[in-house]
Amino acid sequence: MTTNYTPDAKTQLDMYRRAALLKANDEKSRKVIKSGRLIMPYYSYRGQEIIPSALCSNLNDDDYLVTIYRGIHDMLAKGMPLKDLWAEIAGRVDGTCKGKGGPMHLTYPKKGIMVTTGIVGSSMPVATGIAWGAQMDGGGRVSVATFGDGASNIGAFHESLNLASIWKLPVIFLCQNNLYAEHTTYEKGTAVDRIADRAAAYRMPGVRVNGNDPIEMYAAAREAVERARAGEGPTLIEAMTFRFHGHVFGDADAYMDKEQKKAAMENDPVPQLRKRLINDGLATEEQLSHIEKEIEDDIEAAVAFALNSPFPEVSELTTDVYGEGARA
Amino acid sequence: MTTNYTPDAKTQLDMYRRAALLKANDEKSRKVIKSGRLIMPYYSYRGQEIIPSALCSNLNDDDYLVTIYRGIHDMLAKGMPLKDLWAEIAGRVDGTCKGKGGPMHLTYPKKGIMVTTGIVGSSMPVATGIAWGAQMDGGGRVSVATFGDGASNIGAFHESLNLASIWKLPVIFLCQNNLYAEHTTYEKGTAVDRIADRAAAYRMPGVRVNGNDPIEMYAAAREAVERARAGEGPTLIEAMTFRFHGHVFGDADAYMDKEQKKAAMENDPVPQLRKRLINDGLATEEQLSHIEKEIEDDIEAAVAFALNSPFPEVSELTTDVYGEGARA
Amino acid sequence: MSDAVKEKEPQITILQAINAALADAMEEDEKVVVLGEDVADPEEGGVVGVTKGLSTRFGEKRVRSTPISEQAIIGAAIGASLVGYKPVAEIMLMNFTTVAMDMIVNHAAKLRFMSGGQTNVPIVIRTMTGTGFGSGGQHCDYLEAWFAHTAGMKVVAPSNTADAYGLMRAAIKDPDPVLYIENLPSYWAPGPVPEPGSTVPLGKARITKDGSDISIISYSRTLNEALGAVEAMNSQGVSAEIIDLRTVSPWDKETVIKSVAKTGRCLIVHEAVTQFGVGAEIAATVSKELFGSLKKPVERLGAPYAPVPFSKPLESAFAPDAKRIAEAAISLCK
Amino acid sequence: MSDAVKEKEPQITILQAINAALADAMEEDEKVVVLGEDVADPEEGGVVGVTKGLSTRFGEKRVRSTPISEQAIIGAAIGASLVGYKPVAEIMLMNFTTVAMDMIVNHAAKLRFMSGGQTNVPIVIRTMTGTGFGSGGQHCDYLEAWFAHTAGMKVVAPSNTADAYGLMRAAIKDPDPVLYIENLPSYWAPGPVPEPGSTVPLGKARITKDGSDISIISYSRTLNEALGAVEAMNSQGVSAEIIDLRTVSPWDKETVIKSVAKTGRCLIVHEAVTQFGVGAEIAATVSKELFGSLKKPVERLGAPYAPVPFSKPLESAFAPDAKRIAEAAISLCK
Ligand SMILES: Cc1ncc(C[n+]2csc(CCOP(=O)(O)OP(=O)(O)O)c2C)c(N)n1
Ligand SMILES: Cc1ncc(C[n+]2csc(CCOP(=O)(O)OP(=O)(O)O)c2C)c(N)n1
Ligand SMILES: [Mg+2]
Ligand SMILES: [Mg+2]
Repeated sequence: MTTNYTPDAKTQLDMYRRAALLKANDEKSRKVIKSGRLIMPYYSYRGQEIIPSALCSNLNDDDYLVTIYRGIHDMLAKGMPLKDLWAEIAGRVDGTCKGKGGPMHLTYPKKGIMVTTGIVGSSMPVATGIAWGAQMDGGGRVSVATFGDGASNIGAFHESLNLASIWKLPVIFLCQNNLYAEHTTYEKGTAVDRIADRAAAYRMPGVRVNGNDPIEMYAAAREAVERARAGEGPTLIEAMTFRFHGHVFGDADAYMDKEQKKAAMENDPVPQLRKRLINDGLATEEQLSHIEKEIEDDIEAAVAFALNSPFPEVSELTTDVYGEGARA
Repeated sequence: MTTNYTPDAKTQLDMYRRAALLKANDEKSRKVIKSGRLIMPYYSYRGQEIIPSALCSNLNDDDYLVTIYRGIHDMLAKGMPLKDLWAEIAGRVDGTCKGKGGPMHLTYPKKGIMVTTGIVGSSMPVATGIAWGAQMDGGGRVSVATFGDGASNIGAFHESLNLASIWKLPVIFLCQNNLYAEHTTYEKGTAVDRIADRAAAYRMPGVRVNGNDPIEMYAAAREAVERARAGEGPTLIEAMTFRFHGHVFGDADAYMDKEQKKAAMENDPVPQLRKRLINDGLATEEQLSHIEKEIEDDIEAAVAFALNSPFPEVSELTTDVYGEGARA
Repeated sequence: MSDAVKEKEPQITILQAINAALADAMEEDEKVVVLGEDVADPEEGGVVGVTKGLSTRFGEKRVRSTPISEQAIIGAAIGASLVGYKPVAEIMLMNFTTVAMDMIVNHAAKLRFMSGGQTNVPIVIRTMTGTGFGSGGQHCDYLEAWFAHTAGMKVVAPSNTADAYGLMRAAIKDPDPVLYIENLPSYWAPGPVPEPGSTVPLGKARITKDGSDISIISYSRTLNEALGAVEAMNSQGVSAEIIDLRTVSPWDKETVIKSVAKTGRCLIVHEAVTQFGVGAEIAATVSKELFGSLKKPVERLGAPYAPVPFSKPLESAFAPDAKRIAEAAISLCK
Repeated sequence: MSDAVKEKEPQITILQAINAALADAMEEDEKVVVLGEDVADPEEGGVVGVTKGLSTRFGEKRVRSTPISEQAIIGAAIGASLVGYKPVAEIMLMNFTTVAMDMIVNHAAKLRFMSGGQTNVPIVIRTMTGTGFGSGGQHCDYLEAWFAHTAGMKVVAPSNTADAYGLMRAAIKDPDPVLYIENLPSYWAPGPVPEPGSTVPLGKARITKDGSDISIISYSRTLNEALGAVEAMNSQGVSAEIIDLRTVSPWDKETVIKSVAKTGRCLIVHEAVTQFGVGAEIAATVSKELFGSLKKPVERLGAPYAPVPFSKPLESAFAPDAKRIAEAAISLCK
């Protein structure tokens, strides 16, 4: 791991702001679902907040992101507005996709959030294609595909990494290795000790980092982003992490190792970052509390906005199938 | 490369017998097609004969093979009878598939030739499945998937190698790297210097050998077969070779490097093996000429048999869609 | 039999019926093996538990959880079937068949024909689908029309416990590849306990309810919606004959034609998109076979030409329900 | 115009028409890019040369040969289209769409809808298929019914030089994903030189030949077989109206219904397997819309329910040809 890229105080605070937003938003989501106010398949990302926070501290609004069903953390870090998000997962007309996409297909091109896919592995070919476009544009924009450890065993992974390398595309393959693919452990499904090592099969740099460590994660993302912007091609980052709440909301977790889970939750990366910022004198307790309060208020407002937004008209069922002017 | 497995004189002669058959059969095939007596897509394997000859000197009749459109050499080496082969590629009722499969789908389970596929990469998942069956049987049988260098860039490669490794299946992934995928050079399509190195992405041994060198190729095949039989799991072999006659019969070859092709043809591996056998005193000129004469006669007889075999009845069009007793 | 007595009969769910069929088949034939993502018990016997208990009972050698690699899953099933096994492979959701279409269509369906009958591929591909849980555009498609169009494949889609059990047993015994479609929201629907060892022949429809005015042809979840429409239809004096296709391909032309010949009216209902859906083949066939004797044109009721929407009111309007079935049938009988 | 004059008109082949359409589109709009296996000139501009000359003229940045990675090819096209490009991706043969179905069906077709119209995927997927060259079971399937059943996709299949050019130009300009089906044995069929810049609107059929006794509906190669059947039909006093669908989905219901309303008879012909094929939707629709006014039941002529066979006599019997079309039409008019 390179250590050239240590984030400065401002950047670390920026990361914390994102991570705190992500954590609070997940907590609120689970609360709202539990209360029955919203019904949807919800894939909690709790425990994985540092990864996109550190990533997005390195990205511009016009950089691109393709994420997955477990991707609300990625989107929020990239700048998805809370109201557009909440109205969407509530299936309302003010949702970013008018309620038609839902939690698994959130899209917000204004901030480069181009596709959210529910198909394991499919973020990679699409992000690779966006990177091809960015390369042709020549504007130095970067495309990021996020995906899970389980997704590294599907064909699309292989084809995408090979093509991206051959064409030297400005794409980052960001694997969030949370040690489980639904109910299957990493070891049971994946015939390699470190997914990062698979990069060698594509003449591509591959790095495994502790995704819960903001400094390490930031540096890895930074290096990959700079490579991509400089036209040096793709990077595979394997960010080690853990999901606290099972695969999907309601999951009883019986397949998970209790001790492992307990240890991971005790090492909750967001409060750890908070503590360090204060200990290192990079922020004060008041500052952070203020940020957190703002976040709480914003989320609260977004939830209220969402629940007050109307549902789409049933006629929306058959619009947006083809574009305007196209014969349906 | 291990050198524990040097073939003895008898084995070398066996390899030569297979290789000479393959070479003669390809030459005859191209002649017959050129003459207009048969019309079909023909993928010449000329130049690649040593690979399956050395492989099959290590296999039993009840070991399994899944091969591809460019696979007649593999099948003949594995024991496909000439008459069944020729009648099939002539589309006749005496063909091994009653003429319904044709040159891209030759099958001969009696000698373990289970599937021939025309879809790039698809030999691998099927051979992996056969190996799973063989593993459950516990009889020590081995399953081999052959495929080209281009096929190493498709998703099925990745999924198969991962699964085979995780399940420790008795399967050999035999890549015949002839440096071209249709008209595309190896380098232009493949983001790794050696396909064998991709084995590391699956915790699997991978070895690159000179596939045109019978001794080297034999040893690699032998080692992989022993591993598989011993329950130690799969192996990836990258056998370097060259196809002399373009992708498909009629291919003008304009995309190929003339010098490279000329050099390869001057290093024709079959006459080289012949010469060495005589020089090393492992066989006499007479012995080999006799073998070759036998082969010529057998092929001649097979062609005559095929061309005299009737075409299938048109009613065959709708049989073998479902099995007997099944409702169609 | 009075309803009171009926309620006392032991009941199981469709999910349990499938589980029982798998267990009984594995017990009877050691060549039956199961594979798919999360199917073994350390992984909880599948995301909704359809294969629960099987690996504990029959061992993880015969019930194997796989990586997320659908091509490899179907390839493994095909390969093992070529050497004598009878694999039941799970593709978790029907939309994920899209990453394994080559294995299913170019290989499983064709190997018997292309080998001139030398080999065959006796596999069952279990998959689940259906709207109702707010899963949106990539998790709920009914794609049976694709497979029905594929020579060499069989497609079944049970609507109740007896068929769930019997079709699974028949599919496993069948010498060719069978796609077995499960409906996610119906898993927990209870029904009579199927007789152990019973099979439901592939290709045979079932007249679920006799009637004289209109034949309603359906399968899977929408068959039960049609049953749910009976009261509304009765109240308007419409006597519907309701046919459960059970096997979508090869479908039971004879039973359908006979019924429509009697009623003179035909409504085909499925959850898949109407355009170029399974209903088109049935409508085309019925219209031709009964040309001149139909009282009304053959009607189809399926999903609109759109991906599955997330938002609840849209999702609810997407697939045909009892209300819309009743309306369509009543309007056809006016 | 006499045949002698006609023959002097400059002619090009369908292959050249496609090539010209791509070149003209690239010339006109720098966002048009081409990708696929072997498509650039160092790789000979495609296995049969459809894209020959493009990379030499427009550079290998805009015409990119790819690895054998169909998921990555379609993914690359989708991604580039999301950021403003208009990629034309080649999937060498239609059977190879099976390894890219997820990208096509779950992504290209659905992203507009799932994003609520925020994004769209203006890509063209070129693919070739067709029997006639002895390629056997895995290289010749017509699978258009799958894509016609997929909400969000458009499917076109030209039969002549003008449509090959005009449909390609229209497909590239279209804001949504279009599957463009080329027929392998027809590539070298000559025809008039299309007018540069001309487009053929998607969704509009063309009455290729007027007639009064029967409407024959087809597209791609079998349309020309239908034209080849005209003499035989005439000789039996059968006047056929021949309609080239050109766009398979969304298909031109209006033109078809109007024609069949006039002739009272309808024969749908395609090379795909009949069962659950495109003809089923057309037959179902025509039977319904013209209920009571048809002179004969709607007839379909397609391939039997079987994979494509290799052996020449079987292959020749597989797809409908002029002779069988004439027979079917004449028998319908008896
Ligand atoms: C092609 C495909 N197969 C199966 C699934 C079902 N599925 C959804 S999430 C998931 C596990 C993915 O695990 P991983 O890639 O590690 O991501 P994580 O959920 O842990 O973030 C599976 C199997 C799917 N969505 N797509
Ligand atoms: C999935 C798929 N894509 C494309 C093709 C068309 N095709 C046939 S052979 C071939 C080249 C394969 O090259 P390689 O794997 O190196 O094998 P070789 O022909 O050199 O033996 C291609 C692209 C195919 N058959 N299947
Ligand atoms: Mg995971
Ligand atoms: Mg090659």
